[in-house]
Amino acid sequence: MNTENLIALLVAAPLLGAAVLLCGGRRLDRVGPWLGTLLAAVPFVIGLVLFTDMLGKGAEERSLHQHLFSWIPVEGFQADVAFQLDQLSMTFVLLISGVGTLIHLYSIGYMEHDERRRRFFGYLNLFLAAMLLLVLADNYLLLYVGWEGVGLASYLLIGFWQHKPSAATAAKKAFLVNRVGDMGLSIAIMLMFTTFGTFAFEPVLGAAEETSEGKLTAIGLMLLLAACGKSAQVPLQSWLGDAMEGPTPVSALIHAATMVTAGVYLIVRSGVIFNGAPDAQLAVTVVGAVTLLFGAIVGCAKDDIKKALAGSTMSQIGYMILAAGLGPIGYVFAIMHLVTHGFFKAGLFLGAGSVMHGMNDEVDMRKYGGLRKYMPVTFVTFGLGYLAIIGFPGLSGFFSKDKIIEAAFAKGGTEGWILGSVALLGAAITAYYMTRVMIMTFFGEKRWEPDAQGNAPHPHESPKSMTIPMILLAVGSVFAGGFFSIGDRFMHWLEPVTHHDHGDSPLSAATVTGATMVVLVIGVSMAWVQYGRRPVPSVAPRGSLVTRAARRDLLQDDFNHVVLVRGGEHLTRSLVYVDHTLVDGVVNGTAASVGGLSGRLRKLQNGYARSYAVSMFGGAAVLIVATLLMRAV
Amino acid sequence: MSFPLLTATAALPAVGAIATAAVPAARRAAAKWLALFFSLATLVLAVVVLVRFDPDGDRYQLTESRAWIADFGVRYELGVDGIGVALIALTALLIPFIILAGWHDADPLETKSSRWRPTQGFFALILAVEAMVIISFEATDVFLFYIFFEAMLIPMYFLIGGFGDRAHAGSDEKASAQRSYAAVKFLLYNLVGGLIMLAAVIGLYVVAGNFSLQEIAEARANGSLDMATNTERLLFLGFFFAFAVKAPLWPLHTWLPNAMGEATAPVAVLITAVVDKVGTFAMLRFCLQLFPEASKWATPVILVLALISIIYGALLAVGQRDIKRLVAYASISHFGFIILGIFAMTSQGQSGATLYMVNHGLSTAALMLVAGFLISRRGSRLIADYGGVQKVAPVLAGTFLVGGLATLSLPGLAPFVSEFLVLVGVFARYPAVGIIATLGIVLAALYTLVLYQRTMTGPVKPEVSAMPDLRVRELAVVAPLIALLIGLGVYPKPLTELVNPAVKHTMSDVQKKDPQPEVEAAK
Amino acid sequence: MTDLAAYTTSTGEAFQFWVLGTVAVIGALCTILMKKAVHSALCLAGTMIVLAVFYLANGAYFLGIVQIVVYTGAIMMLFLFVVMLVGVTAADSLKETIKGQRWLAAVCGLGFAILLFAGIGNASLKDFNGLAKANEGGNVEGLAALIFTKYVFAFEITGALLITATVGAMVLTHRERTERAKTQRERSEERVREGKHLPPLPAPGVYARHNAVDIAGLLPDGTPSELTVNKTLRERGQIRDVSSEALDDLRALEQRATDRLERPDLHRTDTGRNGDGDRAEETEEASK
Amino acid sequence: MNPVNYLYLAALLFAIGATGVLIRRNAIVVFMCIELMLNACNLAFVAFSRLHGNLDGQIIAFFTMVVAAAEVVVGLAIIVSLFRSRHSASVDDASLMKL
Repeated sequence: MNTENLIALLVAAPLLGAAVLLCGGRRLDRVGPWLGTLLAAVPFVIGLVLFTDMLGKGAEERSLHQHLFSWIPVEGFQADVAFQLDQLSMTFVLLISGVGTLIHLYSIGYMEHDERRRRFFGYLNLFLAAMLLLVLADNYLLLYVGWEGVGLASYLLIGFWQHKPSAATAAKKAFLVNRVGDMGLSIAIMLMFTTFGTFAFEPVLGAAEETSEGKLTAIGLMLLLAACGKSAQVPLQSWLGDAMEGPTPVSALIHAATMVTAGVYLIVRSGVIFNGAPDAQLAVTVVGAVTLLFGAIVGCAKDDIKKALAGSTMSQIGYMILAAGLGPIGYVFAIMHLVTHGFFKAGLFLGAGSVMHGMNDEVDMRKYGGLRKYMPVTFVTFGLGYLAIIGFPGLSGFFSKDKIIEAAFAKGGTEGWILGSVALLGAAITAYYMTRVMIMTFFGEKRWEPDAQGNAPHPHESPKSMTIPMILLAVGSVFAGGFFSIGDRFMHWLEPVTHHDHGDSPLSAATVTGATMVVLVIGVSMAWVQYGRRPVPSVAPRGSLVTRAARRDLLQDDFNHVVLVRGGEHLTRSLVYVDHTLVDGVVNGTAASVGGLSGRLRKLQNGYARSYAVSMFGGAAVLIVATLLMRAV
Repeated sequence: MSFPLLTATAALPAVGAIATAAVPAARRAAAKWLALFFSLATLVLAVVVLVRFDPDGDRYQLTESRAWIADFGVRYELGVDGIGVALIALTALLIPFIILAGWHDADPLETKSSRWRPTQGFFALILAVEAMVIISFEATDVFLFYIFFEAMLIPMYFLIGGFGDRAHAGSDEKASAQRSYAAVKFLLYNLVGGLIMLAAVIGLYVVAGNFSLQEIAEARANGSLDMATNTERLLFLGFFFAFAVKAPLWPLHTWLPNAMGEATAPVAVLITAVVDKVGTFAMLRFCLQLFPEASKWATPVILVLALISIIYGALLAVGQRDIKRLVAYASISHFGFIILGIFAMTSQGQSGATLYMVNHGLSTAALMLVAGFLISRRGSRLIADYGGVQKVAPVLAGTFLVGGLATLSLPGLAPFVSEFLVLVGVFARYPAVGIIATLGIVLAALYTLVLYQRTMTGPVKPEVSAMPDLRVRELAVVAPLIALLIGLGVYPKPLTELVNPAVKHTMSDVQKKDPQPEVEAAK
Repeated sequence: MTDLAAYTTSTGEAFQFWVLGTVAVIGALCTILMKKAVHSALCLAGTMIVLAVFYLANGAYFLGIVQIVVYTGAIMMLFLFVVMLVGVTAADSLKETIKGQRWLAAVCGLGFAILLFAGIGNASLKDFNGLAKANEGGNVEGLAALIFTKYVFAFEITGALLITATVGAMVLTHRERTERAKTQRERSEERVREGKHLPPLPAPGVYARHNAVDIAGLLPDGTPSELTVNKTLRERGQIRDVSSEALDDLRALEQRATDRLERPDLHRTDTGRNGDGDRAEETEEASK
Repeated sequence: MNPVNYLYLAALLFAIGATGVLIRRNAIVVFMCIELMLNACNLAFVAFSRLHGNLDGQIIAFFTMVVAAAEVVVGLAIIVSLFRSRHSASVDDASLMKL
């Protein structure tokens, strides 16, 4: 069997699911969730088939191509619908379809009581299709289709509970901010077109080395802008926190494990371009480092469990972007962290969802406390995810994050020191805020109270369809890192695509690991001192200036609001006024003056036929004169 | 002489218009079915044209030529290139939907006067517009084109002024005053443009001695017809002005929001999706072919105006409170893209602009018609009067969203293809212009999503709580449009292949070559 | 006769042209300057006859005759009929009412004349071919040959036009009676109801010296009574007032009688006819 | 004498007629002036006929007469009915075109 032809099926199956579920009508309400899950599992199975097939080939033959049809054939412009499946894409396919299937399964339980769940699964399938298209495309334009497709799915899913104005606003915000990033991607594609005459991966990346650095820098910066939008990096990070308005499985799948990592994929995929543009690379690392700290700080201050996790996501993607900015030293680790993060962050979100499920959708951690007794499975899986993310030795996060910190130092020079220290600092803060989440949720005294209607939550363990995915993801969070790292398996797997460079680290690997352990302990103990030893107040204290700013996403939203939203409102309002008074005023003014003039001229029409006759004769005389003169000339 | 297919395509709706108008007052329903029948028959003929047209054949095909006014060299000359065929197909395709969508728009409010026959008039006027638009797309004689370009205004005037939107905030009197203001504004604006064009048409005759597009263009190309630089520029401006009003280009746009706001939704679609296309089509066919040098001379100014249109239209769309005016400003923004693509003078830009004309027709039709259905349910055009419709009428909201997504050029839907081609085409020659125009896609997302959010999401307003979902007739209008949007977004190849040769001809007319990619240029 | 139609003109024709031309121009000027329409019409008729002569002089024999018969004979008479209908003696005031109209008209007319003269002067009209050849087979035959061949359609259409005009004139002047005519009884009853002038209207003042219906009959005091004159004439303002004449006559008669009877004049008038005489003078002044 | 003089005469009569149309208020007189103008034209046609040596000019003059006759009939009918309704034949009285 020719395995290449299976690639299209990866995208087609969930797409079919989306089409059937969204157009199918009420008849499918009951089978919808199962159908959606099934069609999400199809790409996973096909992915596994392709994966085993790929493992059987030599490293050079592993890249598969499938050309479906010519998409936009225009003079000098050739866009195809064609797929490329190499090791990098394969990694993503397995991650996306695997985690995706688990989260579909989880959603069956989580969305059980929602009357619009058929649609929910349709959207999820749409997301899977778009995401798979994104990673399978063999050219940037098709990637762009997937890129916006996931944006659309994200929009639909964040705003799934549309009756809540906050959800609708959050969805719109996510889409708009993403659009700004998309603008970067489309400009990048245009630049590629004018530079290379094409935007397919192979010719572009093949010719990139011979191209001027200026062009490459421009393309790289535009790609970075795109990545910032999609991956919630500073300065386009503001949508991610609000995106938590969506159902929790959505947060787990889209806003933790897969979609938000698309930026990392884009940068790693375009590695050759960045390699040729050190300035762009520097910008990438700076963005990564800043976001890493930004997200971490925000995560420390949030009392909403999902928003705290969202801050964490931002921060972890900051790590990945940082790694991707390091060039060939970091590409592999960026992807590795991406995969392990996919496991443990999805697990953490599902755990958070499970907690909310048992707590009447309460999200404020100050109203939790002591839940470990009520939800043991959730506690254990969440706990394993927690240990993985803070980088507890032996668990996934340890391997991947440690490598990134190492690589940051290996960058060399002052940059290397700065980046390395930032990454270390980030690790400390990560340990701090995740411990905080853990303690506030599962330890201490119970702090929940009956709500206004007198319904006290009855915390309980979630159903099987929810716990099984959590358990599977926990397994992944525990073992994936180790599995990848033993014998540098993952590095060898990806090397043909991303290439790898060890760099010269000024510090030995052991030193870095030691330092990481130290900051880890510091972070955990600080959190324990603050939240474990003292009871947690159920109403948030006012806090320091930094805390308050962090609660408000470090004032970035306020900045956006004042500068962009208000400014935009004023601009549009004044433009509406200008259009009405000035542009239209000129037109209406012309009309009015013509009207006034005719009012005057009207008086010449005195009604006497003889007057008219005079003008007729006069006119005739003038015409004759004119004719005679013309003749004469 | 073979069967005059093009004449038949244009004449059939004209016959339909007469037949519909002649239906007796009492048989109102019959008039509707008759109009629908004729529009569908025209669609069949348009499909025949599409099939008979060979993209790789001569530039103009299915040509017809008859003497008409011999003394002035005016001939009845028809012929289509790929662009014309695409737009004829679009027109013929949209009219049945427009008729179907406006099925009840012209039912008389009370049956007190049996001689009052608005329904017949409404559908007859729509068919009349169709006939004139189609013949404008076919005419290769400048004078013939001019006549129908202008004559179109008459039925449009009555459609705007006579059949207003019943969903009006104010009193009936105020509504009718605003309506006639809009209609008169539409008429005067376009008449002024048309008059200036008439002067240019006469000027062209004086210079060239005949009106035949092909002959003049040929003579221009092989150098046997030499125009003084200033003459050519003046003539170009005369033509361009009329087309810019029709298109409409900033700052000649202010008639469109009034006209679209006051007209019924199907008529609004007719204005923006069909009639306005004649303007942009004519820029491509007449301005570039007849006055290549002047077109190049004017390009910088036109590009700036088009850019202003894009950004300005989008910003004003954000600031609108009225759904239909919002769509109108969005259209102004889109027309900016089309004009940008035409005057970028690259293959991608012009192909993109042509596709854009078709795709914009489809996307605006989808969005506007659904908006019309929405408005007819609630009886208000104000965005603030809606909220939570998604909950009570999910299919309506869903189709509205798809229409909106098409308007913001989401990849996978047809408008994306054309918008991206335009942007690439512009960027290849004028990078700065391309980048600024790209801002338009962010603003498009803004106004579309704000509209969707305010009308469809949030808590259900009491006034909309009993709103019925789309009916079968309405679904029959929207579903094919959406299918086409998706179909042409995924597989636009048939359309591009239809258009490419025509674009190649135009590019050789203006004697411009696509900019070389840097890598190849270096070699 | 063929000489007249030749390209050169004989002295006789020149003489005829200058004399009759002068007449024609004077006639035309009188047409526009005469106060009374009937005078205008007569002057115009004169001009037309002159023109008919000119036609003949130019070899257009048929047209010359037609000009006299149809134009002067029929059309101008039609004018006269209408003039009579409207009021034959009604004189227009030549006072201009529209500001500047007369000046403008004069300028226009003069300008037009100069213009035409200039045009004719500029055209090279030296060589007259003469009609000798065209009129070979007779003028009427020549015309007929053209009318019934080359111009047959125009001719037929003109016929249609004439018929249409005839019908049009009938339609325009015919008044449809929209209600039943009142009977004599109804009219008299109406008069009684309105209380207006019950007996028949008095006859006009036809005395021995007057033989016209436009002269108002005199009341016993010598003042004219408008009732006695036909309504149409009254409306046109064509009443001839002879009251002063009659009173003067009366006074003269009395004077003569006084002279004859040698009565003291002043005494008589003072005592006997005092009131009547004063009254008559008063009315006379009022009517002036 | 040159027969062109007939043309000068025609021009003169035409101008006089035109002036009459402009200055006279009596509709009947205005009509007469129009007839005068028509006759002037006829004279010119006849003179031209002589100039060209063919009869077409006379034919036109003939048609002019016929049309003039038709015109007079209708025109006078209009005057009569106007007079009946307005009791006046002054063209200034019919100034309904004034707003």
